[in-house]
Amino acid sequence: MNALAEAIRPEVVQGPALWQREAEPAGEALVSFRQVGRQFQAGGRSVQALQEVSFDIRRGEIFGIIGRSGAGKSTLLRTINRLESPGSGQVLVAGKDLSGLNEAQLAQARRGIGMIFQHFNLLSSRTVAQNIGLPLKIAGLPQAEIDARVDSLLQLVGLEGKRDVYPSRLSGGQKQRVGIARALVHQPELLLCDEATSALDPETTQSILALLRDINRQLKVTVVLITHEMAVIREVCDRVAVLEAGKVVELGPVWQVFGAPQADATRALLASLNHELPADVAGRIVQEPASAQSELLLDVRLDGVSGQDPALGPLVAALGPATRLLHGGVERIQGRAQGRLVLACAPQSRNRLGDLARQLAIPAGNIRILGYVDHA
Amino acid sequence: MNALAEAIRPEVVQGPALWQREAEPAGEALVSFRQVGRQFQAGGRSVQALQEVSFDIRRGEIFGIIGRSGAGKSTLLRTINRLESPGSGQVLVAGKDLSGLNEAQLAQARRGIGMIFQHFNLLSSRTVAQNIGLPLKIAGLPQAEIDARVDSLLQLVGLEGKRDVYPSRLSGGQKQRVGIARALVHQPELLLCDEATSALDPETTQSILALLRDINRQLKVTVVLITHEMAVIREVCDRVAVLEAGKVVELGPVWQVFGAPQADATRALLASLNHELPADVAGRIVQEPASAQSELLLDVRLDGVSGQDPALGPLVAALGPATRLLHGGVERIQGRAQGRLVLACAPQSRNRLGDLARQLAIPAGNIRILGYVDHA
Amino acid sequence: MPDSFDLYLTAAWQTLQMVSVSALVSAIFGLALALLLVTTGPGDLYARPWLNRVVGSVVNVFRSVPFIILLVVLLPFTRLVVGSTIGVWAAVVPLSVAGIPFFARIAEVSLREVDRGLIEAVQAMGGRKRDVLWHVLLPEALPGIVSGLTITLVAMIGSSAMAGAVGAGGLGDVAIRYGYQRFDTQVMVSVLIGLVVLVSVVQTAGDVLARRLNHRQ
Amino acid sequence: MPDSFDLYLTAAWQTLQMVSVSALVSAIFGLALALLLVTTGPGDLYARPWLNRVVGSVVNVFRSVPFIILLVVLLPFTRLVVGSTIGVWAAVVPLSVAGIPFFARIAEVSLREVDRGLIEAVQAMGGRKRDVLWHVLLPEALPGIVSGLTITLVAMIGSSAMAGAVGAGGLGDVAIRYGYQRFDTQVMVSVLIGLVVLVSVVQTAGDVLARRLNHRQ
Amino acid sequence: PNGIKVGVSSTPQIESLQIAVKEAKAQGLNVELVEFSDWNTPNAALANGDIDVNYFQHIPFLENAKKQGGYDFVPIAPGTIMKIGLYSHKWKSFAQIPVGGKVAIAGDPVNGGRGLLLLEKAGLIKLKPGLAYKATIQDIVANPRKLQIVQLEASQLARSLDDVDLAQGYPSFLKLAGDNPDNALLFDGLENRIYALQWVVRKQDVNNAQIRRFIAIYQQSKQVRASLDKVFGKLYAPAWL
Ligand SMILES: Nc1ncnc2c1ncn2[C@@H]1O[C@H](COP(=O)(O)OP(=O)(O)OP(=O)(O)O)[C@@H](O)[C@H]1O
Ligand SMILES: Nc1ncnc2c1ncn2[C@@H]1O[C@H](COP(=O)(O)OP(=O)(O)OP(=O)(O)O)[C@@H](O)[C@H]1O
Ligand SMILES: [Mg+2]
Ligand SMILES: [Mg+2]
Repeated sequence: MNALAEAIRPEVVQGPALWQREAEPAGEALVSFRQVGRQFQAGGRSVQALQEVSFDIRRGEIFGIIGRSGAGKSTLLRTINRLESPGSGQVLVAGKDLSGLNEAQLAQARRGIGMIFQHFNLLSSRTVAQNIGLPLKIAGLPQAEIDARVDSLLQLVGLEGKRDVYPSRLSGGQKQRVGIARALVHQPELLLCDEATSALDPETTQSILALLRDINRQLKVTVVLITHEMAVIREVCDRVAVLEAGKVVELGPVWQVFGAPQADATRALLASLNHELPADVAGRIVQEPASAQSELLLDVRLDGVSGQDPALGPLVAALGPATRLLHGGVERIQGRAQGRLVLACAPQSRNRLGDLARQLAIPAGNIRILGYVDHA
Repeated sequence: MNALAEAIRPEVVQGPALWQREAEPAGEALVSFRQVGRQFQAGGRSVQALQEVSFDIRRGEIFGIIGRSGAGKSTLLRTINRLESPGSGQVLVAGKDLSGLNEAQLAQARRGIGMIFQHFNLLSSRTVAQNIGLPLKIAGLPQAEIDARVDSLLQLVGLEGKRDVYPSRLSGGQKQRVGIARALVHQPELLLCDEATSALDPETTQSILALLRDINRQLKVTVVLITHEMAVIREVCDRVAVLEAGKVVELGPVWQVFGAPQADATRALLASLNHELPADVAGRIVQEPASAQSELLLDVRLDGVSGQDPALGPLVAALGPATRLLHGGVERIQGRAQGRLVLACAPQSRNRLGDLARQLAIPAGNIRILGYVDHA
Repeated sequence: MPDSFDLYLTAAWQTLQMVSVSALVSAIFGLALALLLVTTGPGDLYARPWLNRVVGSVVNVFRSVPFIILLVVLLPFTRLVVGSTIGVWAAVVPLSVAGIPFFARIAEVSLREVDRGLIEAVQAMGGRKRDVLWHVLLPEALPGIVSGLTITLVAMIGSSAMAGAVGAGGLGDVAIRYGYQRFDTQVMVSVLIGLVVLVSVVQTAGDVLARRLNHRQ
Repeated sequence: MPDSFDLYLTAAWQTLQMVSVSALVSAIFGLALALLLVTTGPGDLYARPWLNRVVGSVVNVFRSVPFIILLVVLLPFTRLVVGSTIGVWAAVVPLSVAGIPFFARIAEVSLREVDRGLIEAVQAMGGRKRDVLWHVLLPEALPGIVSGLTITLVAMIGSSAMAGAVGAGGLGDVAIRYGYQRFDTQVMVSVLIGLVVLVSVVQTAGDVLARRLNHRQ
Repeated sequence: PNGIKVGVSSTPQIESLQIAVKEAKAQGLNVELVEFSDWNTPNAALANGDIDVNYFQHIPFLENAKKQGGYDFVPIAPGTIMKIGLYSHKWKSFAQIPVGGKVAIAGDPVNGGRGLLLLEKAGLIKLKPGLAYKATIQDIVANPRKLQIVQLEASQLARSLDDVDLAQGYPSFLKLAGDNPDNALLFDGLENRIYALQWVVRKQDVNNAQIRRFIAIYQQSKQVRASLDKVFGKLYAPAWL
């Protein structure tokens, strides 16, 4: 993904390989929300879209915002570049309250902030290339330079063939990629992404995520990212905030929030990631062993706190050689193995669960007995 | 999710529990594509959006369509209800070519087909309730009945509070849910979903998927579903087609296509699902063992063909008790365990891989040596 | 020269009558014509290119004739419709005949702005063409149509001055006869103030209504 | 009675001159006014509610005055601008003065249709207000504006008939003089055919251009 | 400068004027006719110096224009004088006109006054005394038959005959409209000289030789007279004779 470095800021040398990166020290705040509130009127009711939101986004991090549909994520993001003005409270960007700026200053400040919109917001009257080049045109760059940058971004998002096509002629994912390219073209210091990959296939999503990670690491771009794809958060974010009904209900490093979610909202959001019990297994569970062939079903949650990868030897030693992995697995988040294993084992292993917890270095509470199934 | 049965067709009794369901016999074709082609002109080039597409969608199945952005998925879906007319070839719905119908007949046929649009397409001049009720209004139902149905659907998609709000006042996910409710309100026999959950959080996505599964099972609604979320395909689809540059490059039961993808496009799409090597591991791999503490890294792919769940005993027996699960896991697709395990084990286990393959009942080719890592 | 307030009141009443009736007629038939124009073009909903060209040409013909001439040319038709060629009702006929194609062209612009995706949505749910007209084109274009009707109304108030030529009276006619032709600046200014008030009321009402009806943002 | 083809040619040329110049002036100033109207309302881009009300009122005033009166009231201004009160150029002034507020109201409708999300996009990329005007409002509304200009042009061809009051001639004036005042149906019909052709050409060209410029669907 | 501009209104007289222009040209005098379709602008244009002389108004109209517009104009020669009449398609005599009948008169100030005077002469109404042609509808003091008086534009009067019981009419328009202009129930005769059209100039041009020469050509040309006779028959008189 060095293409980006070339495309955007040729002078930057390549950063260290990604995996070598250490957890960064708590950095300086780039965005600070201070008691931010926002209320809307609609259909005769008032909706409190944001409520006493207070937290910081640090310079250089990739910050995720998740939450249920309608939780206020987009509204919060939009207060950062003041497309939405907070009804109460303050939003500081680099220590400054943008509400105090005049038009020219606000525009100048916004030039340092890129935004990818949930609904793309492409200009229908401009071709793909013209849409992407617009921020540069507005900034007054010469056309030759604009063309060069636009071309390399087109390549980066895989739309070389659609250069002179109008947005109405694009597929959903193609539109989204135009929106991404447009948000990147003016080398923002801060990038706001509102569901920037929702319309993209997994492969393209991966390449866009790699791109985001790249500009984050190499160009020190701070990224704020709303997404419904927990895998995306897991893969690229440093910290994540969980919004629920306009309030921040959880905030922390991704491995912590994902590994040991505290709020109900978080748990609900992560449910799918946590490998919910598949229907074919769930349907067969009974509370007492039905026969001699019955197996004990265990749910083992690895929260990554110990930092250890689950060793299978002790596991088999504790549960017996007939132990089968029915479902679940391990994901690595920020270098920590997290996940959930649904195991089937001999019913008598029931007595050795404390042992198992010790072996795997997890709290005993992380092991749950689901019941018994007949080994078909 | 019985709410739906009440909401939509009160007379239908509840079907069998989901997990009891058997693989259905190859059913009758509800939608048949016959050599379908479609070409667009844009920006001076011509784009072959569809090319010789020929396959059937069976009555009663949930059929997934996946493919890269711009592959032609939306175009294909739109030929089913003839929002797009195929440039060449035929699309038959219930054996009939809709192109031969007059206006009234086409409208009648479309009343049996629900559609959820990629871009929602909500009428800005109508409130949420009016948008949802529109198909019924068009069908001439009395207002009281419309209201009743709309209310139960509003509840189903969790938008009771937004009944009289106009779409411009909704968040992205709320809009999408209105689109979903609208597509369901007139009890279609065939439901076309174009990225119907892309803007939804995982929890809402789950409930919508459960809803789809429910109407599929209980009301025998055939569902055609485009999505970029492979997990969605895995969870609800019976069969899946993979489109690439307008052509169908792979088609089959989900467990087969996902378990043993044949086409490059499929593999690329599934890459993320297949638990690509996490960066922190990938960065540490070397080709030769560096020291005595080095571990062998194995990539074991379970394709579900054998139908067996991986037993951990034999695995440990083959690879040694120090074996650790670094990454990956098992997913159950249509009752079959599939997935990929990245294991770290003693270097000398290298000689016992054939044994391992036998034990796990997988082809030897499914086990790949990734290299060595130092056990930090 | 008129010394009574009555003159103004009568004139205002005549203008209101002429314009409101003509506007109503123009709104209905103009909108119908606009729908015809928008839906019968090649590739459109009803795709009758031939009809489209005929309707377009008829609209063009009526828009080509200067109003004062139209007034005269229509006299036999006017007599047929309202039984007389003089008076308020006689003015309504040419005002409407001029207003219909004018408003049709204006409404056409707003109707063309409607997002095709919405039309598809209604078609996909089994809507017939009339449903598309009724549930998509008209309601979605409504704010623009209301603004267009406002423009038409104001233009009609202007044209109604000329309709004074057929003895319909009205504010504009008074302005021309008393103010303009008799150089009576005082009367003219008074009448013009009346016209300005009328136009402002119409414009403001139209603006407010259009804003109310617009739920797009 | 004119027996020569010359009469028609001269008249057509006069109409073309009057209308094209007036249309150009109206397009420029009308569009500027429309932008003012659209952007200065409360809560809008430039939010100057006071200015907005003043501009709106001025537009209303000019739209309230019947064209024939405007023509005469403007005579001193006309002389100031073009140095004469008769002829084609003298007609251009009142035609423009009437055309500007008319077109402003029409363009206003199209400008108001522009999706707010697009304005936000340009603001978010650091666009200033003028960038929003230049890169969003104008280009996105352009198809509608072109259609609106077409309507204005055709209306202006109609009004130019009255420009005979200042001896400017033109097709419409010939129609009035010969047809209306001299009851010469033959000349009138010939002239009307010319007008129909002119209007049809303008309308067709406007339609084609608007369609070309519309990349929305 | 060589040549003059003459402002005229569009009337059927235009042909006779064009003939005069041709004759003047033959004699080396360039005359340009500027045709106005309105009765206000020719005076404004004259005041502004855009034309040198106009020929479309009679004395009452001129007096009114001078007073209201502040013009310093002088009528230097008379032109034609037209009869006007009261016409009806429905009735043969004034006595037949029903109570509440509709009567159309000209909408412009001066001709409207002339029409009212004619109605008074016919015994249908009574006007405030002493106003003469300045009378308006408001000055009607007695209207025993409760006639509804409708004001129309001059050329429109001829087109309204089918819809009214009685209309003031200009013979020239009636003739052009295909009616017989001689069938008036009552004429306002040619003796009323103040209704003769006037050649009007700015005060400083009273002695302008070119203007005078053109007027002379017009007044003396046989072809001009022939043309006028053809259009107006007996319903006009040359007031300069
Ligand atoms: N312009 C508006 N007027 C009224 N209500 C609004 C408006 N914009 C947002 N809301 C409401 O505020 C709440 C938060 O909206 P927001 O768009 O921030 O949600 P979100 O978290 O981004 O949801 P999603 O994931 O569905 O996009 C929602 O309930 C929404 O209906
Ligand atoms: N109206 C159109 N005019 C021109 N080209 C079009 C049009 N609609 C679609 N295309 C092109 O056809 C191809 C297929 O488009 P389609 O919308 O079917 O893709 P898709 O598979 O749905 O992609 P996505 O996942 O991004 O929504 C794309 O390359 C697109 O650019
Ligand atoms: Mg959102
Ligand atoms: Mg698509």
